[in-house]
Amino acid sequence: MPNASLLLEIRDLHVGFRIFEGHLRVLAGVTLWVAEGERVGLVGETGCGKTTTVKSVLRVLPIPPAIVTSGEILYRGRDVLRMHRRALHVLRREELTAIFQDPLQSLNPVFTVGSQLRDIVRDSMRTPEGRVLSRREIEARCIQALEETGMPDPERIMSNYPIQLSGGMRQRVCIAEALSTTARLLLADEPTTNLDVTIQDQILRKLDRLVDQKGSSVLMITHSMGVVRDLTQRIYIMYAGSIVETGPTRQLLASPKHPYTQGLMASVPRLTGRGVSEGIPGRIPNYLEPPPGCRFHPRCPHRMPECSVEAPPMSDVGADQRAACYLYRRSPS
Amino acid sequence: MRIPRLGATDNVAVINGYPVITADPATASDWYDTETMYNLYSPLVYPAPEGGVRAHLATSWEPVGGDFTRWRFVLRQGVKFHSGNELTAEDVAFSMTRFIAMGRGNSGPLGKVTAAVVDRYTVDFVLDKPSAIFPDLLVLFFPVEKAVVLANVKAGNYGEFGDYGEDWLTTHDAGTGPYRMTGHIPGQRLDAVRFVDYFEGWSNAGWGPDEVPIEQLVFIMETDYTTLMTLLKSGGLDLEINGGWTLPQLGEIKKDSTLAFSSVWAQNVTVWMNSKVPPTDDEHFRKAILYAFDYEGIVGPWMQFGNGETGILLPNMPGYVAIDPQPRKQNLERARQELALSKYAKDLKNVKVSFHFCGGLGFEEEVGLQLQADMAQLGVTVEVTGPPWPQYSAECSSPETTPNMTIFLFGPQSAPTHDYYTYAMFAPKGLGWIFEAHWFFDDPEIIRILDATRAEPDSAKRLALYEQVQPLIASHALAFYPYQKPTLFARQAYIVGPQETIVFIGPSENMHMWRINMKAKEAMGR
Amino acid sequence: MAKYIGLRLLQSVFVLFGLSLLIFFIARVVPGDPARQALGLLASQEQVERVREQMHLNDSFPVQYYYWLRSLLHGDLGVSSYTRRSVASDLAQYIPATLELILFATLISFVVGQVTGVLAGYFRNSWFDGVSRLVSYLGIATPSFVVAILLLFVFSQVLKLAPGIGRIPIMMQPPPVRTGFMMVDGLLAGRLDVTVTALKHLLLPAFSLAVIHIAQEGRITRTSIVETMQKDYITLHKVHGIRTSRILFKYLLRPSIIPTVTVMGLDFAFLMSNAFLVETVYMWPGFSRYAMTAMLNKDLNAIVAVVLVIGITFALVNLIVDIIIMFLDPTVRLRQGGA
Amino acid sequence: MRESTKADLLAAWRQRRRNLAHGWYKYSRNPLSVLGLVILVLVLFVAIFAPYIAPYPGHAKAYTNFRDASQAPSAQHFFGTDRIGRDIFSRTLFGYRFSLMIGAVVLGLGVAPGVILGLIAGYRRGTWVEVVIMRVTDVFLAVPPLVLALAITAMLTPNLINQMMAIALVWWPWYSRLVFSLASSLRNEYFVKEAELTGASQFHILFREILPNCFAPIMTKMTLDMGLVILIESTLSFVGLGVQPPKPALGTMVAEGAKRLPAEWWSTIFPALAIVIVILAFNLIGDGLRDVFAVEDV
Repeated sequence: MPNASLLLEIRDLHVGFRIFEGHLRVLAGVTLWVAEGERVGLVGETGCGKTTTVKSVLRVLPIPPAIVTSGEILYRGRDVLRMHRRALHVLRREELTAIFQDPLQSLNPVFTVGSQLRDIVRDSMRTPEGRVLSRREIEARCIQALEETGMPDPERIMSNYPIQLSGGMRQRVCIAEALSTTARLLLADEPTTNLDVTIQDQILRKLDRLVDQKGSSVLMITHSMGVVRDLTQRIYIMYAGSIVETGPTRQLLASPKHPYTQGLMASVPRLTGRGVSEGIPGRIPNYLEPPPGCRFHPRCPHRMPECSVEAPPMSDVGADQRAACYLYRRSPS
Repeated sequence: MRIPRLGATDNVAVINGYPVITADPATASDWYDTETMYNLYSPLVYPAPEGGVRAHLATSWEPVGGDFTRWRFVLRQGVKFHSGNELTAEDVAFSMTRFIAMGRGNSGPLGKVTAAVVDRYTVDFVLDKPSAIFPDLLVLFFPVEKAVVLANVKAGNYGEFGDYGEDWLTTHDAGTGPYRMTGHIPGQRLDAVRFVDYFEGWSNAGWGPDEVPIEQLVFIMETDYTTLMTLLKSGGLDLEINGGWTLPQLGEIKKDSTLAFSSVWAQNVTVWMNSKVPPTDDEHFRKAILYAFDYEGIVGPWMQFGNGETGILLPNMPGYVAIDPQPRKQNLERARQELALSKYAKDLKNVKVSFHFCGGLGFEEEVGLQLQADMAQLGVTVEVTGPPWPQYSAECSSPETTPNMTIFLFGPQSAPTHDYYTYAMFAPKGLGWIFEAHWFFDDPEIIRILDATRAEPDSAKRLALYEQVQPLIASHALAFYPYQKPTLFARQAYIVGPQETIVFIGPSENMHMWRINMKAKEAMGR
Repeated sequence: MAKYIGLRLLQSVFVLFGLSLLIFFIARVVPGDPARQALGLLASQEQVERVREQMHLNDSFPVQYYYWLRSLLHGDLGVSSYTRRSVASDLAQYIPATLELILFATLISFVVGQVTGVLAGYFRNSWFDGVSRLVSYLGIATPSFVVAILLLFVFSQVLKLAPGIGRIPIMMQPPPVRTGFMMVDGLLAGRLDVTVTALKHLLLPAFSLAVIHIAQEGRITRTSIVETMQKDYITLHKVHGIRTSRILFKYLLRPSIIPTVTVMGLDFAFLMSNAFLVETVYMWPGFSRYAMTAMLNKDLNAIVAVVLVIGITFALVNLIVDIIIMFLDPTVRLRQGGA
Repeated sequence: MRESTKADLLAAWRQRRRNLAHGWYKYSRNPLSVLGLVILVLVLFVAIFAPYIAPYPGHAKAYTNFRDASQAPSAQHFFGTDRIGRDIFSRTLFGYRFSLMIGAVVLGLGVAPGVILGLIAGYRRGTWVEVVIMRVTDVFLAVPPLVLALAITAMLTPNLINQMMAIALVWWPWYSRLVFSLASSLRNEYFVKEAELTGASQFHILFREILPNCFAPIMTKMTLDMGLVILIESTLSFVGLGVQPPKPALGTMVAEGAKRLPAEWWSTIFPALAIVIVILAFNLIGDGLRDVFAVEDV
């Protein structure tokens, strides 16, 4: 039964893509949730289906070729997948917001930053009395949004075209766009991956402070452990279209239980210089004929016969931490 | 809801014709120019229904000095110009000098003419070479008012006369005709109103009680017949004088009680056969074509509209002689005999006959295709091509470049009509170009008779000469005549006319000869 | 920007110079004897010879061009052998008539074309997309004069309405010509009835001309809309809650319209020389019909003047299109050296 | 050495076969595109075997029968007869031959040079290269196809190929203008910048990077132009420059028939429909090809 207090709950989501070679079964039963005001991380290697998950929540998957075979995406208990277009529009305007990975593609090249920001504020912001904002109020709101992201000289930026801004500044504009309106849940799909490290750190800390001020909850999608360690309370580890482990961030990173997570942690280069990590042997599976049962079993050092029969259920591995692996079969959740 | 009547109660006639090229009598040359001339101006002598000419602005004329190089004309007195001034010999002399000096339009056939004023109402014309039929040529010479023209002269290359008022005369008129021009947009529209003081007067003799003179004329120039049919049906068009209707449209007009036809002059569909280029240089081969063509096949559906047999002259012209083949039917047997006699009898297969028609004219193409199919039965291939008019007419400038067969539509547009269809088309000093694309001048007897027709002042004797020369020309099979194409003037039923049927382009479109039944128009009211 | 426009205008002068040389040569090569055309059927050979002399037709090609260029510089385009009037006064009379018609046609094809293009692109593979696709193929396949005749037939015989033939009804007194645009002249002369009737008379011919271009421009917009839809920024516009209509006709249309604007410009200039068939059906005294008659009757001075006018139209239209594209696509403008 | 080249060839051939199969999959995903292909094959079949299919093959050659001219569609004459009594259905089948030929020749000769010149001019926008190419384009844009056709028929023999070349000569500027505006926008795209940075050759940038992205508008214009080209033949025939009688051509038949509207509607409507079918086929194929080459992110 849907848990009302949860903001977002994804239940056993299956998403595939029909292409020439056949049917790509990307998401094979993703289940995760984000509570009110909580900051959750979704970590996984490239190509494990993180972006597909986000796009499914925002319902911007290009259908065809994508098809949602089964599962629900509940936002405050209402299934986004079956929402009427009108309700979806209201959901996007007042509740959801997002930041995408590539700042170069995230801004309309033929319009000024200002005109795009103004339209967002005009269409999705209402004054407490429900009145549409006046031109002056919209302008002020835009300038404020830009300033909050630490953007220097926001007035000039407003009249610039995206081509005139650097990658970092563009991403700040994207953040301004995302957080300029009341955003209950922010879906950040690898917001800083395309930026160099110094800018990355500034932007993440600014993003974190802004999210705190607004009290919005975040689903942070990334492939870097460093990003999730400081910014999220709970994380999900995703491998080949399904969640393999979840739990409080620091606790899970300190003592990963699932073999894949352990391999993942081992392959993170240590500053302390204990040699280059071995990484995980083998490659992520081909979604055309994904390995039966637990999709990690071909690369799993602790492989057992039942691993290749049926996908392992989530089992408790102590203190709010759970992993989908037969090693811990004794205590199903 | 009926189509709302356009100007149901106005006494106006909207007339459609070919685009007016120019409204200046000295440069007017094409059909519609001539037709407008007869409304705005008056010629010295007027074409008579039975052929020849009759008095008009000139009451009498005779050669002076016996060698037909000097002609004296006595003018009618009291004739008023549109400006109200009286027409005098001074105006006529000035007009002839202007006509010859500008040297365009219809002045060609006159040669070099100098005019001399004898007294207020008498003028002499001195020709550079004797011509017995000079008076007949004056049906296309229209006197203009000297004072008005000289008052509106602009810069030009005629010395002291500047541009001889040519620019001014394109949008004004200085004539004596039954209608006065009120506006002219070249290639688009010409407006005119009735000239009450017209010298012939507006008597109601010969007209019905409610048939009154037309007060206002609007000449428009549309070439698309779907549009014209819409205009005709919506009452927007009163009289159409090009006659370019398709067969189904003619049927439609015939059925519609509010519309009617007037058939006035016919056009002679003529296919010249080039006697200087093989294979049509062989007389028997030409005769074979004459008999091979299926006349009935092509005319069949048009028979009801008068597309009958024709010859060198037109059947409705006095002095017409029916020429071979008689009866005008396809005779493949006779055609094969002629082919056998021709020098190409043996290798008919690789004989190539070229038939050119003017690009875009459907009825000409049909004649070509009919001939192509008929000759195919005799094993002779005919190539039918339709180059655009400039190229098509340029081809006929010399025997070598003229195709074997070229088709033309000759309306009775030049005066005198008999001379136009005989001397101008078969004499060595004739009009040449597209009018003599058979290039055959080798029969001295024909040339002798044709020269005689131009030296014979008496029109009856001249007629006898024309009758004598026609069979002679036909014997050489220089052309074959598929059919005559009567020009059907479609009109609203309340437009009545013409009072006289004159077989010549111009007088039949003189709106003085037409009346409008206003009661019938209001009754129709639609 | 001003510098850019100045440069382009200078280049256009060279274009027109090149064009005049090319068309001058072509006009001379086209078969037919212009002197004979000018004099009419009954002119004697001697008269034809004299006129050939007057028109310098017997001189060599460079000499003829010299005479023509010299008179052009004096603002004299020569006399049309068809209407016997100075070509300049012909053009002054005919150009506004055709301009008024094709401006109206381009307006129709822009509005209808873009709306269908955007909707067909946005709702890709929907029923609307399918229907608009088939209708546009029909539009492209039917020549404008068949459309013109069918419309005429429907309005006159079937609906029994008096279809507007000609710029204004025959019996209506035309207002004094100031701009040559009937609707404008009507307003200037304070005669509302003229302006209204002129508008009614514009509808059928303008729509007949617009049909092919609605189809073409609509299809091109639809194609680029389908491509632009896949871009991230469009998804983000949706996610950030911008109104769908604003996304459709602002954020989606502007980047997608660039190829269409080019084709629209070309179509406009194309109509200048190709509206003659529709003008014939609707008794429209236009420049296109004048151009056609000039070409058919080898009216030398008119042919050269006509093609120069078309050349100027293309040059101007292409310049305007390039400027519009610079404003539509700032990346082009910024790289071009700044507004 | 020989062993490996053979293996490579085999691999390359199999790869091409798979690409082809992949292309066909993308193409056939939309049933309309397949329909387009079927129609085109049918039209080609009909054009080639017209003499055997047409009920009255003789009517495409020298034949007149004024007695039963202008008859409405009936059992004997599916599309009725024209003003000269020839069976319109048979002439339409033969008419396809000429219409397809004129389309192929004009688009074949006209599109390629226009696209190439447009690419070069667009990519090198702001340099003298653009100025020269685009201004020459403006010159040729202004010359009405009719005058050029008239002039060419005077200079060369007025056969059909020359006329079609004349039209192709005035057709390329349209494409150079279209591609110019596209290329001048695309040249600022990042993938072009990256290609330049990595030292890709001019040829590569123009034809591997920019051209594929212009492919969609070009393909749309080209398939739409197919209709205009077939119809331009009717303008030529309007002045006697098109196909010489008695050979049939769809454009001429539509133009001739139009004069007899609305009474004899069949003489123009059926040839016009025949043109619609050809254009429908070309455009559906055009849309299909665009799906094959369209950039798709899965």
